Amino acid sequence: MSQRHLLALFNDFDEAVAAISELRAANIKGFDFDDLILKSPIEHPEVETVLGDRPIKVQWFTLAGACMGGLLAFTLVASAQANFFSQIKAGKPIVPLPPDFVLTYEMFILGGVFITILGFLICAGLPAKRSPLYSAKVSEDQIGILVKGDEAAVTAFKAIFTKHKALEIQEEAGK
Amino acid sequence: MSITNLLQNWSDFRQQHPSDERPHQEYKWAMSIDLDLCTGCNACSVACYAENNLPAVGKEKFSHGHSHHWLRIERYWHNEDREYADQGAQFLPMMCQQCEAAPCETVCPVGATNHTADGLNSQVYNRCVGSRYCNANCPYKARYFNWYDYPTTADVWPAPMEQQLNPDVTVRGKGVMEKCTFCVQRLTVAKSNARTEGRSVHDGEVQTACQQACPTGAISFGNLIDPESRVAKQWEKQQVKLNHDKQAKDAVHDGDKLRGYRILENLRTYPSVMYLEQLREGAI
Amino acid sequence: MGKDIREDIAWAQINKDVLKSLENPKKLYWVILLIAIAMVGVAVGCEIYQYQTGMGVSNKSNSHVWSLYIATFIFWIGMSHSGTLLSAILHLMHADWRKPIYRFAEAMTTFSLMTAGLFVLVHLGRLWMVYYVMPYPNERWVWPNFQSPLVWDMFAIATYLSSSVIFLYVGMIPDLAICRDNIHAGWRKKLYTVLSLGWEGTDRQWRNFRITYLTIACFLIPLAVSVHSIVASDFAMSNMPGWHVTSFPPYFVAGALYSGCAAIITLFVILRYVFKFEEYMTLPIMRKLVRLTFAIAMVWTYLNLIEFSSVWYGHDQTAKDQLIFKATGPYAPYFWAMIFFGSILPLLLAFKRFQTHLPLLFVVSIFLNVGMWLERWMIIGPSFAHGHYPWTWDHDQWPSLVQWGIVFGSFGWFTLLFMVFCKVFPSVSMYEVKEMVYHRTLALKNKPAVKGEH
Amino acid sequence: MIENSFNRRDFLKVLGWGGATVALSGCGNTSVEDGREYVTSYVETADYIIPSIGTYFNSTCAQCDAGCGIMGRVREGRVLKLEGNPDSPINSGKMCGLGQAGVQAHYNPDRVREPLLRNGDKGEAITWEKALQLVSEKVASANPGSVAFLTGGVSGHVKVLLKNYLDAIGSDQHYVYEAVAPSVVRAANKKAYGVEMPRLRLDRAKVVVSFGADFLGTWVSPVHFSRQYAKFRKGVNGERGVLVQVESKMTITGANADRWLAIRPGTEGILALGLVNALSAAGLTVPAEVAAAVKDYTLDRVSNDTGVSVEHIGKLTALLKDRSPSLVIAGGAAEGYAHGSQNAAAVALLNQVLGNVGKTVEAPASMPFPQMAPITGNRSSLQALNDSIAQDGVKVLFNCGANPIYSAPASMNMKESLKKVPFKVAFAHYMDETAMEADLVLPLNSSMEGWGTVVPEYFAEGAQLNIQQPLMEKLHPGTLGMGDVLLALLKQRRPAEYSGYEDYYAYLKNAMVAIKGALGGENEDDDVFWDSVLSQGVVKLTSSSNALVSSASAAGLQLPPPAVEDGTYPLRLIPAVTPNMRDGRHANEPWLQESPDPLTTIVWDSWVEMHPKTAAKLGVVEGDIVEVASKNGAIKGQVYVYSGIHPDVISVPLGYGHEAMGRYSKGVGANAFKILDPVFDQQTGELAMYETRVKVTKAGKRVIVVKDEGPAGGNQSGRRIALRMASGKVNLAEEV
Repeated sequence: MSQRHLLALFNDFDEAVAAISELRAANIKGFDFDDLILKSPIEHPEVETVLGDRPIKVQWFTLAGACMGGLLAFTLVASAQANFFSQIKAGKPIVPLPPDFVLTYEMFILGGVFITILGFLICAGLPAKRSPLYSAKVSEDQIGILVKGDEAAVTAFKAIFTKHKALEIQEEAGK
Repeated sequence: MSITNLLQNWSDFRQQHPSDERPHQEYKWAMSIDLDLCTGCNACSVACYAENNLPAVGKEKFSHGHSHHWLRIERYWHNEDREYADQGAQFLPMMCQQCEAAPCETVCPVGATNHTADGLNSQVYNRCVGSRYCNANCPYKARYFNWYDYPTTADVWPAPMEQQLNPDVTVRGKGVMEKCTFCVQRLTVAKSNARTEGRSVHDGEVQTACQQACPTGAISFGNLIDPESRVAKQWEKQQVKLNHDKQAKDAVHDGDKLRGYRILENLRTYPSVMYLEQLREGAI
Repeated sequence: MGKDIREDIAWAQINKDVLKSLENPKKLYWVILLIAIAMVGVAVGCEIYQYQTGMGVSNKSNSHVWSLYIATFIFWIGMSHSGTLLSAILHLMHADWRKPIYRFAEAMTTFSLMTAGLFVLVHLGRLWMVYYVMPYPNERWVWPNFQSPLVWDMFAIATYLSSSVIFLYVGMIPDLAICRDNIHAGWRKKLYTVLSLGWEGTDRQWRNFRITYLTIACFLIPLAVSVHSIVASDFAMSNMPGWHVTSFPPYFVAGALYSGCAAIITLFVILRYVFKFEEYMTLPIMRKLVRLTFAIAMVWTYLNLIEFSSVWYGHDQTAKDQLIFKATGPYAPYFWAMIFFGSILPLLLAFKRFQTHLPLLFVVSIFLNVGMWLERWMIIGPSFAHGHYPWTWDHDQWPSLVQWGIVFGSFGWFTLLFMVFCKVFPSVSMYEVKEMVYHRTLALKNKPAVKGEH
Repeated sequence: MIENSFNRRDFLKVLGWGGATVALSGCGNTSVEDGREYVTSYVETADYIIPSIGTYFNSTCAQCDAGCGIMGRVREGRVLKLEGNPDSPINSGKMCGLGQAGVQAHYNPDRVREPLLRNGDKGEAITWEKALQLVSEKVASANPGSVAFLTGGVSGHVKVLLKNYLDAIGSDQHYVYEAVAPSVVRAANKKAYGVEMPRLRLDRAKVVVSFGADFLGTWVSPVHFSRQYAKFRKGVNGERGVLVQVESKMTITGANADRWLAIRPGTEGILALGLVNALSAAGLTVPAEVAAAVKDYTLDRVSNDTGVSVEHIGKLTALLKDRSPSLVIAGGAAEGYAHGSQNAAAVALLNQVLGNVGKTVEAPASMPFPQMAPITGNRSSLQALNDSIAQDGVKVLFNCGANPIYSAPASMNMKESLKKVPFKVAFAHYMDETAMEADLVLPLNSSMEGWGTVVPEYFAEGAQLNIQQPLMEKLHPGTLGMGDVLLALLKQRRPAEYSGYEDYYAYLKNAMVAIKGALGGENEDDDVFWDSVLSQGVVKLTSSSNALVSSASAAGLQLPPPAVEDGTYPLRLIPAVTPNMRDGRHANEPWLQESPDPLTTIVWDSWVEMHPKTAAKLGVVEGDIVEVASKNGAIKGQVYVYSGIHPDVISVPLGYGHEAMGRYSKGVGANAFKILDPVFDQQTGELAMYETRVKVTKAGKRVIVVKDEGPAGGNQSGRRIALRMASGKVNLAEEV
């Protein structure tokens, strides 16, 4: 039984939210609510109330990255100094802590930033191929709802969407 | 491997170097200059030019402060108010003070200037990138920068003058910092000779060019570790301690009977050059 | 006061307006660009000459080894801090009004860092050996000297540059998507398609986007502070009288924010005019910006006083001489000019009627930066001229044309980068302006309009 | 030091190879290529030559007439640096800057490289054969008596050969000219002590009063005196010697004095006599005749005339009385006046009264070989030459080591009068002003290429004979040693006597070996003796020394009252002899130009020194370009203001302002010799150097004076850098 994709565009965010909550309420057969994707030109944290909160993991990357950066920096710097004896600086120990801490600090941040980006790309699934059901409108001013369901569900989807005056409903070409 | 090395010898690496509890092992080259004997005749300075391949930069460059006298004779007056400089001038030979805690060393980004095992403040020409931070941080301004490429500058060493260049001393190219080395090329020879004979360099065996030239013998140079060396005796006698920024003698009230002092000591640079105050007769 | 932005702008309109800035600009744009290129030309010429002949041509002396290069280096580093301030700090504080202007502020950060970096190179006596400063593994176990503040600089600036580039880019992804959707041909299409990483604005993307952006903002703030305090420690860590001052790091940071804000005002006016951003870079926003600048100016003034008075009150005679020399010696005119531009002139900004008077603000902001540049030069020049060792004082050391040429050119270089950026990337954050509008409409919906608005 | 036993010739061959390596590296040494030398490779070199290890050879410094022993460091056949020869009693291993710069004279790019014959106004290169041929023709054609030699101070075997050559051609015209030399003092000493230059023992003196003798910088034998000065300062059992310098313009010696007394120019003698008077008043036994002669020199009058305060005269008297032995020296400042001899005599009298003769003023060793003893130059000889030319008594003039056209005052008009000489031969190192005028220029070896013997003008201890030997192969094949040339000339004249000698080296060795008995080598084999002489570089001679006249006498002493001020030329010009430049013969050595003048720290230029008062009166400040005009010309210079000079005088250093010579000296500064007034010492006829009256006027521009001293000047502005304390506090005896 093949799955169908639908994208509905709404002018107004509230309409979109209403539509979503109705989709959720009316548990349409062959439609898993978690497959619903909201596409919006700006961020709408509010949707979490209807979508249910979905976990964020980026900060763990950050933590790991930062610690790694710091630790690596210190060991690199300290052991470099330790193995470069000609670099005795009068009046200072061969491995002086204050300067090394400065560098550790910098590298701590650098590591953090880099790995955070890595985390972001992984968690947000970027870079990605654009799905066929995408409208430039979404990046402009309209809210898009992308649903996935069985043949059977399609009519139900359409009903709800039109009810909430969707401006346009795109349907996946092909079966 | 580095990290194991780091962990095993951690306590060593955390040691201040050098310090009273960890003095220099075999050599600590030091100098003492008697300002009462210095007549300001410039022989030392010219000898330094001859020994260390210093360029004579010419009037125009000199006027821009590009002179290269590693050892410069400074002339001071003590008679601001009087009609005549009737107690004469005071001459002071100033060269790199080879500080024990040299401000220049810590700031060099590439570690081109370091502290050697025998207490010299070394300058590695081919490592230097010319950030000039060392000079910025040198309170004595005893470091000189190669603002131009003197070997290729007209009339600095026109043939056949370049034949005079001392093969033991690098001829510096443009963009590197340089300074007095205590004639390290001579020290190296003396040390290796001593080593082959299984002894350590004894006093007077090696002289710096300036010391050798000085007609009044105002400059004495030697190994501070060796208690028999003249320099060590002088420092001892004058109660000047190497790793101190205040000398105990300055506290006691008759400490002023001693002439020994080090310039800008209070900056905690621990210079290796001790000066002896100039004297003036009161009876005339 | 007026509103930061009209709530009734159609979102589509926002796209249109901003995207227009990516298309054919006014003639003025090209004029600016050409001037910038010419200036860069001058600098390149000077540098080649200096590289060939030796540092001597910049006319420094053995007792006066640093000069304009380092001063201007600090200046550009300082310039870079405002971007962070606006985007990161205000972002954390949810100050909505930053949204239309933070993008170019960040761009400014990035480009002034790139300019600053060049000065380090220009300053080196042996540019061709610059890689010695980097810690790269090698057979001889030779490493840079990690104790040197210059190496800290290297690390800090590298970190700061890469982080702020990333910050700029991440914040731009949704807008790049917009560009991708609205531009249908040419290399730009490809460029935006690649850079937007297939952004669709799905809830998942938005969610991670938010947290990421927030995290980096959090990192950026301490980073920015550390960068300029490390630059300050180049001086504070040395023993040069007049440098060895505890208050240097905060002093530098304040100065940095100060010159940064001033620069933003300048660019604000330019962009507003060149790209017709009146709708977005509105006068109320300018007013807020100006007030911020005024506040920082006062902080800077205060720190200045603190530094002088602590030197004056302290017992370090050499530092004291140094200060007196600055205020009375051959450098006095520049010193007092610095005080005037840095502390007196900004008082104008306290007056309401000036706060939105664009031509005046344009001029003033430029003079503020002149003052800040002078501040940096007053740190370098006089200190070397009058250091610890009287014999080597050098009071009439004056930078040669080569130095001036390179400094001059650096402004061209910055303008060049910035102008090109504004042509290729949206210099106003579209999605955030939309958010701004959106939140505003919500606010209006919830409460009736208060008197005095409109 | 090197071993005695090696073959000198091998050495030269090896040096030849050294030269060759240099030549191949394109350094312009062609001696091997044109087959003048043949090559010995390092593979079969003598065992004392080790690549990269410096070898030292002893020789003698030729930068001035003090005759310091030097030790040349030679590596790969190139002399790199000069050190003092520790065995030389004169400098005992030490050297001055001037001496150090000797290598730059040797390697100087502006040296004359081959014989030049005047052709129109440029010289064309000719061979030595041709040159010598030409010389012998000219000399032959000229009337024997009309061949003249103008030289600087000469001594040793060159002097002998020169003498012989003059005899051979039957001329007695040998003029020995030194632009700056203590000739008047010599004459006065001869009168007072019976010798020209007694041996001065600063090391024994407790007080030294120097009337302008710059013995630490430029006077007679500076390095030697500096050695003594060190002992003098350390003192016997810790009693530090006291130095008082009396002069109108501070010299480097004055700068080191415990008390520098700025005296009105020309009144040095008055002060000396005043001191004698004061001393006798203070109870010092003074011969009645002397006491009578000086009784008018009362404290007040002397103080009034000299401008030295009564207080200081009093203190000085006390010092001289209490601390004996003392030493009083008369130098340039005393002798430079029309009554210079009188001044010097007065000073000598003071010495005798103080009973220093025999204690700190000793009889010098006498030279056992008078024919080699140095002839000391003076300025009157140039006058004599001038006169002889005027009566055209000179047809052929050989000039060697003197540069009269540069250093003679304009009033003598040397350039013009030399034009009267039909054929002028210049033995030249540089194309200096005089060489430019010559008809034939014969390039000389540098002192590091040639052979020779030198007898110092001033013996530190006993008499000594210094060896000068090549430290390396000739740089320029076209140069010859003075000795070789003279020998060649003599061969033309007395072939029977001299044709036996292949070259000057052969002659010299032969001559030395001939007298080896007197040189302390009587029972040594010739070669062993010769080698040891070469390796030592100094031969100490057994010599007697006759006692000095110590009886004080004021006979014939009358000093003029202080000079009255000249309205149009209000100031006196003191031509300063500086340690770097001396009389300017070494101006083309960049080290000397670049090493700052000790007192003003000025480099690469001359200057006009004046007292702040004078500057204020003239309304000039440092850096102003002023014109210094005397009756005989004017020069321009930059003003330098400081308080080490008497307000009645200004001072311009000598040695600058060359119009020829080379790239480092030409056009640098102004030549103060030119404007000297033709005033002469009444007794000796020497040019009185300090008698020139000048007026100073602003000449417009102001420049930044190029000097090492910064804007702070000699002020330490509160930093503890150069410290000074009262000598009473320390006990030098305790010091190490």
